[in-house]
Amino acid sequence: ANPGDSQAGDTLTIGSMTIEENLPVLVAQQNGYFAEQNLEVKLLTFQSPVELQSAFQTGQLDGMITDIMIAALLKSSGEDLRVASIALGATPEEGRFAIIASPASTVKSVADLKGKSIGISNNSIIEYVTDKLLLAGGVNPGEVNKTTVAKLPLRVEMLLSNQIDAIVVPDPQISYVVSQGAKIIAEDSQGENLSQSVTIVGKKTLNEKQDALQRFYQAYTKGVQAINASPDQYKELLVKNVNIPESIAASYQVQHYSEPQLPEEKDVNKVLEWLQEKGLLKNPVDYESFVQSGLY
Amino acid sequence: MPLKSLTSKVYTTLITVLLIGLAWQILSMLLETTAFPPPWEALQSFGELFFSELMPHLQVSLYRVGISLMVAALLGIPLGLFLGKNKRADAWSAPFLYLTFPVPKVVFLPIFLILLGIGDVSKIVMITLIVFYQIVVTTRDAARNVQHEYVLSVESLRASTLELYRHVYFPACLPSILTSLKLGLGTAMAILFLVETYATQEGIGYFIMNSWSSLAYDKMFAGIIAMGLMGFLIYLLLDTCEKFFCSWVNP
Amino acid sequence: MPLKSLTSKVYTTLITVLLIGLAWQILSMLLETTAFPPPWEALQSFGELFFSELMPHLQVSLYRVGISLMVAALLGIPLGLFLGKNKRADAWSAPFLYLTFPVPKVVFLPIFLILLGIGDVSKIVMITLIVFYQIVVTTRDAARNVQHEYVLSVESLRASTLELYRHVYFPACLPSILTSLKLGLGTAMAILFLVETYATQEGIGYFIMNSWSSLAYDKMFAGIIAMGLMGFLIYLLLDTCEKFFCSWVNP
Amino acid sequence: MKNYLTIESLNVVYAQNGQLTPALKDVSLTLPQGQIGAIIGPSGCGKSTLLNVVAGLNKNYQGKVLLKGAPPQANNEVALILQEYGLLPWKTVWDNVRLGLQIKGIAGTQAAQRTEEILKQLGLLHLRKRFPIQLSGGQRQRVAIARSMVLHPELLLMDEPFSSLDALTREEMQDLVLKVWQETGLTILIITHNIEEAVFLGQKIFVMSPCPGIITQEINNPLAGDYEARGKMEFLEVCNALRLSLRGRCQACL
Amino acid sequence: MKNYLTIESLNVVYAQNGQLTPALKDVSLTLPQGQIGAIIGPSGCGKSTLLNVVAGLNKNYQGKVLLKGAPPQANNEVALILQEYGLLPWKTVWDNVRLGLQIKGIAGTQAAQRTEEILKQLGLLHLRKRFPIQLSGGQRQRVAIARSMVLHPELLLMDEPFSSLDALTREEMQDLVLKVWQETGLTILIITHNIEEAVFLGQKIFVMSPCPGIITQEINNPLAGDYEARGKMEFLEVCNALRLSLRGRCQACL
Ligand SMILES: Nc1ncnc2c1ncn2[C@@H]1O[C@H](COP(=O)(O)OP(=O)(O)OP(=O)(O)O)[C@@H](O)[C@H]1O
Ligand SMILES: Nc1ncnc2c1ncn2[C@@H]1O[C@H](COP(=O)(O)OP(=O)(O)OP(=O)(O)O)[C@@H](O)[C@H]1O
Ligand SMILES: [Mg+2]
Ligand SMILES: [Mg+2]
Repeated sequence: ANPGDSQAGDTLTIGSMTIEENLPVLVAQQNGYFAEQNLEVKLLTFQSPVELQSAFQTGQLDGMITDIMIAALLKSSGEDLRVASIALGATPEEGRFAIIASPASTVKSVADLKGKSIGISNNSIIEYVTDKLLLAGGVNPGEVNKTTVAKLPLRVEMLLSNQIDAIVVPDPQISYVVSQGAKIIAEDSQGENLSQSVTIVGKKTLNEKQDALQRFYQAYTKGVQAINASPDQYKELLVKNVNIPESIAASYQVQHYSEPQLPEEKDVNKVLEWLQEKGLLKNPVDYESFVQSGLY
Repeated sequence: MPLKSLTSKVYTTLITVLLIGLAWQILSMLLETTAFPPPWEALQSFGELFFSELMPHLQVSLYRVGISLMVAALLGIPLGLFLGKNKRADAWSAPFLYLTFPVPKVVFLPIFLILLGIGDVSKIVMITLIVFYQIVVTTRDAARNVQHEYVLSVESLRASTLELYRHVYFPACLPSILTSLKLGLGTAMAILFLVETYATQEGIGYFIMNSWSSLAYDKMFAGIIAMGLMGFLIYLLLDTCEKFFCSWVNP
Repeated sequence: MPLKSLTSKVYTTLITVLLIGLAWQILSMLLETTAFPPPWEALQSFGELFFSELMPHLQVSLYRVGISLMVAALLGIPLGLFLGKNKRADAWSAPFLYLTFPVPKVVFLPIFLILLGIGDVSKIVMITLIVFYQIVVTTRDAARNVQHEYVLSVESLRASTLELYRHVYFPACLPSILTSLKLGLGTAMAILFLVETYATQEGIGYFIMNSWSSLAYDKMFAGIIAMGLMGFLIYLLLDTCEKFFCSWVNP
Repeated sequence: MKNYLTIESLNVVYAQNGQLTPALKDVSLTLPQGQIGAIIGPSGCGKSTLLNVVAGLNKNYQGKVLLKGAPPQANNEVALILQEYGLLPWKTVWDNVRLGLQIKGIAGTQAAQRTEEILKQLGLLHLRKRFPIQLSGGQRQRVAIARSMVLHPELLLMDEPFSSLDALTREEMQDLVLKVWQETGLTILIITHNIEEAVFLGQKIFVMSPCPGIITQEINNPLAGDYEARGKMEFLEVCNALRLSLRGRCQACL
Repeated sequence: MKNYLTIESLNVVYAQNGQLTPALKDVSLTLPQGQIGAIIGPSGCGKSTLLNVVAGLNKNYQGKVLLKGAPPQANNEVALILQEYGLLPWKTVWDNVRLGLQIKGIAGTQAAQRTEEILKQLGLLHLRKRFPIQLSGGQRQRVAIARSMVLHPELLLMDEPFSSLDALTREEMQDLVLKVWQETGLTILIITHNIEEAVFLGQKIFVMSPCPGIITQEINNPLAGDYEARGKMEFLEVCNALRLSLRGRCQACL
């Protein structure tokens, strides 16, 4: 598309998984906030992160909602992208992750996890949060038996059938397994802000559709405000579009969303450090060229 | 005769369905997990959802699978026959097939996305590619084994190469080709889980995966029932083809 | 003669590898994405990683695939022959096969996990189950089509049922069985991506998916090369079996 | 002499695509132990069908068929030469011939010896490593003969066993069969289209007629097995009588 | 008369599993247009091999083989009856017979008419909807004959075409071939094991001997095609001469 072409700026394709992060976009879509801005936003959902990042990398998407880890990995692998905003996790309470022990296990605290198996998905925010939560509880991540189970429902099922001692999952899975008798051992909603998911955009989109992005964020902000004003009104939308198990849908609370903002440099650096330690960064990434300000 | 065989078919199918249901019930009672609901729960959701939700998803998947099978067959059968007939071409293509066949095509997803976008085309091409390989290998192996006697017999009538394919290789390989279509159908349905997980909210594969992700196991199994039914119908079609076109085999 | 055919095989294989490399190079230049690195980058990582990382992963996968193929063959071939020979049993089992075959076995993963744990057993059983279906269907269809003439010929020698299987059904279906093993191999390798994503840090499927999710595309493609090679070797084995055991087909 | 083979009002009907083709109608015959019976009749009159029933391959018949008083399947001492040879394409000549012995439980050197002997007698030993597809038509037919002769059966059923052989080899084979018959006293039922062969071998000659197959005549032939008789007037007379009897077949069916 | 078929020093060797089997050695023969040649010789002497070369099916030969001055593959007017019939199991009798016409581009009513006519002549019309497996041996052989006769070829190659037929049907077939030959003046090369048949049909009779196959004798036979001659002394004499000539075969190979 041509930069000068006015039509071109009018469509944005955003990729995401079926996660709670999508709610402001969904609300903006439903309430016509994007239309007000003369903008069409397509939200494409993927079932696994690999496919999502492949679609982004191959230029099929203008932007995507993803972990900060994946953003950094993509950046360091040479992809020209910028973090435009935090999608969820501006405050510790937002975007909760937790270590949860199986109903039958004897694990009561993080210290009990030594030598036990924890189901995670590796090289992801899940693993990062796991490491940090373990360290905070005084356990060296090397002392537990990290077991990769990429598929979320599988992880849940393995926990509930006591195949594994503990798992790390986000919401709504936390609420679900707790409702099934599992116990939260540690979570990241207090203390240090660990988990952040972000919205990233490609450099090309930034160059060609900056105007559209600005309008996107105006609508997005209206969406966030609308949710925070009356969370219950949007519960149905959330339940319908995000995989909230039926059994907990009734009692499930729509959480607080923050208006668009950039992640703080210290949080980003902690993540980058961790990635560096794991040897996953091909090229160093620095905060300045990683984030994009001035969109809202 | 055909009526009798039809009734007996319906009869065995019913009994089978009952037996499957029974096994399911027992297993679900033994396992005692939400991940495996008893059959009546699944059936109930199936009944509730069939017209409202399942039908549209099934239609989309049927379209994807149908087109893919057809394209794969249209490309794979001639190529397989050609390779099976021509030793030279076979010798040259074999290393290529052998090197690329075992590589799961999933890994080419990024390439497909770039070349074909994230829409239906890349999905259909993905299914087609995988089924295509199966059809080519099966047809080629069958064509290799066509009795030389029949080839000679038709060659003696001064048949052109095309006529050899038409009157000898194709009919001789037809039973194998139909087998490969049956297998291809199974494979295509399995790949639905792969290709209906990106950039779509339609299709029975999406429906099942989505139900799974939201831990709605009754819906998930309703989807599985629907999938089984859809496969069953295509299977019946292929079987009828076999009865009709291969009536010469031990008639 | 065998020496000559060996050299020509090596020769065509080399040329094929070069051609694949060339196509790869051109495609990667055209696509210009990090998701599809040029072949020499992949080859370089392949060389670097082969002994240190790839070999152990390959061994694990080879073990899983090998055991699965063997078990599936040991169970599937006799069952397929039995169903192909006995019209009655076939008529009774057909609805069961037709209803369950098209249901992708992935959806039973949770059940497998509960029943068999998260270790190697559930992985191997999963691969086995899927390949088993393919072998049963192929073998059954082949056995159905065995020329009645051969059966009569051996029956006239007062052969027991077992001897009929041994001297007629099995050898007559062997070419089809080997084809189904080839297909089964391809399927088994594809399922590696499914079963090596849980509770394991070993296996070439894990290696590739892990490289993919950490965006190490050169490693990922090194893994793909290794996978291709592994498949190629098993293929060669099956092909040699075919040459050896089916030398009677158009000799 | 006891009857080895007894057939009483045998009826066979082929069912195909819902259509019924009667192949044999009300056929009765007996063959005493140690005798040679010859069946002769026009193409398609049901000779092979009859033999298949006696061999126990076709169980779909009405009527009574007894071998030594028992149904055909129960008899273990029958050998059959099929019209289309029935060689297994995946076995070499050697393995094809040895197969029957293997199934009878005879193995090792004894089996090898018998196989080698019969192959030598039929001039096939140098072909033992070939597959059937690599043989000429006559060679295949001889392998089929070897395959049943090696079994030393009590009842030998032969369906046009010499049709693809040249006149000389055919005579040699006839002599061989006769020699074996004289030595072991087995019972033989042979289908042939060759009138001289029928008269030379058949002590009882059954003439069949089609639509559906029935036995129109049964000739007792004292000349059978007499090498001297072959050229004589008497022999030619029987041949002519047989030829005449064959001419009187039902014309309606062709 | 021009030669329709010319063969000069033809050699054929089969290669199998690295082993070489010479099948024909230095075979030369000619057959003038409009004549009937008969080939006779012991089993395995290379008769079928020779016919396959002439039919253009075996391209793996040394020597010169010309049909009307052109190589066999170039000739479109040849029809071949294979020893093993060569019927396609997936086609009905009707379709098997019509196939040749279809390939020649003759379709519609003309093809149907010709197919029907030949099937009627061979007494097969009532079997037209059956598959080959549902026929008796002799019926299959007659379908194979119909399949090549329907083509009205210039050169008819027949590999033991009547071996599975009863004596009467055989004579009828011989008469039919002769009638067609007289009417259309086609050239025929027939392989047979029946000495009388060779003498009755073959104007030129080629006697072959095995190991490897060579032509040992070529007999010009003026009696061929003469219905009257069949029973006469002269006829029997030629038969006897031929029988003697056949006896003098190489014993080393069997
Ligand atoms: N495919 C083959 N491979 C090897 N040898 C073969 C092959 N086909 C035929 N032969 C051999 O070549 C020789 C000639 O065979 P051919 O079929 O021409 O004989 P024929 O004269 O037709 O015999 P018959 O009268 O028995 O049909 C035989 O000795 C046979 O064993
Ligand atoms: N499978 C079948 N289905 C239907 N009809 C059949 C089948 N097999 C044989 N027939 C018919 O049954 C009749 C008898 O067949 P059979 O093979 O016994 O004849 P035959 O006497 O052996 O003839 P030939 O001398 O030609 O071998 C024939 O008319 C044939 O067409
Ligand atoms: Mg018969
Ligand atoms: Mg021959």
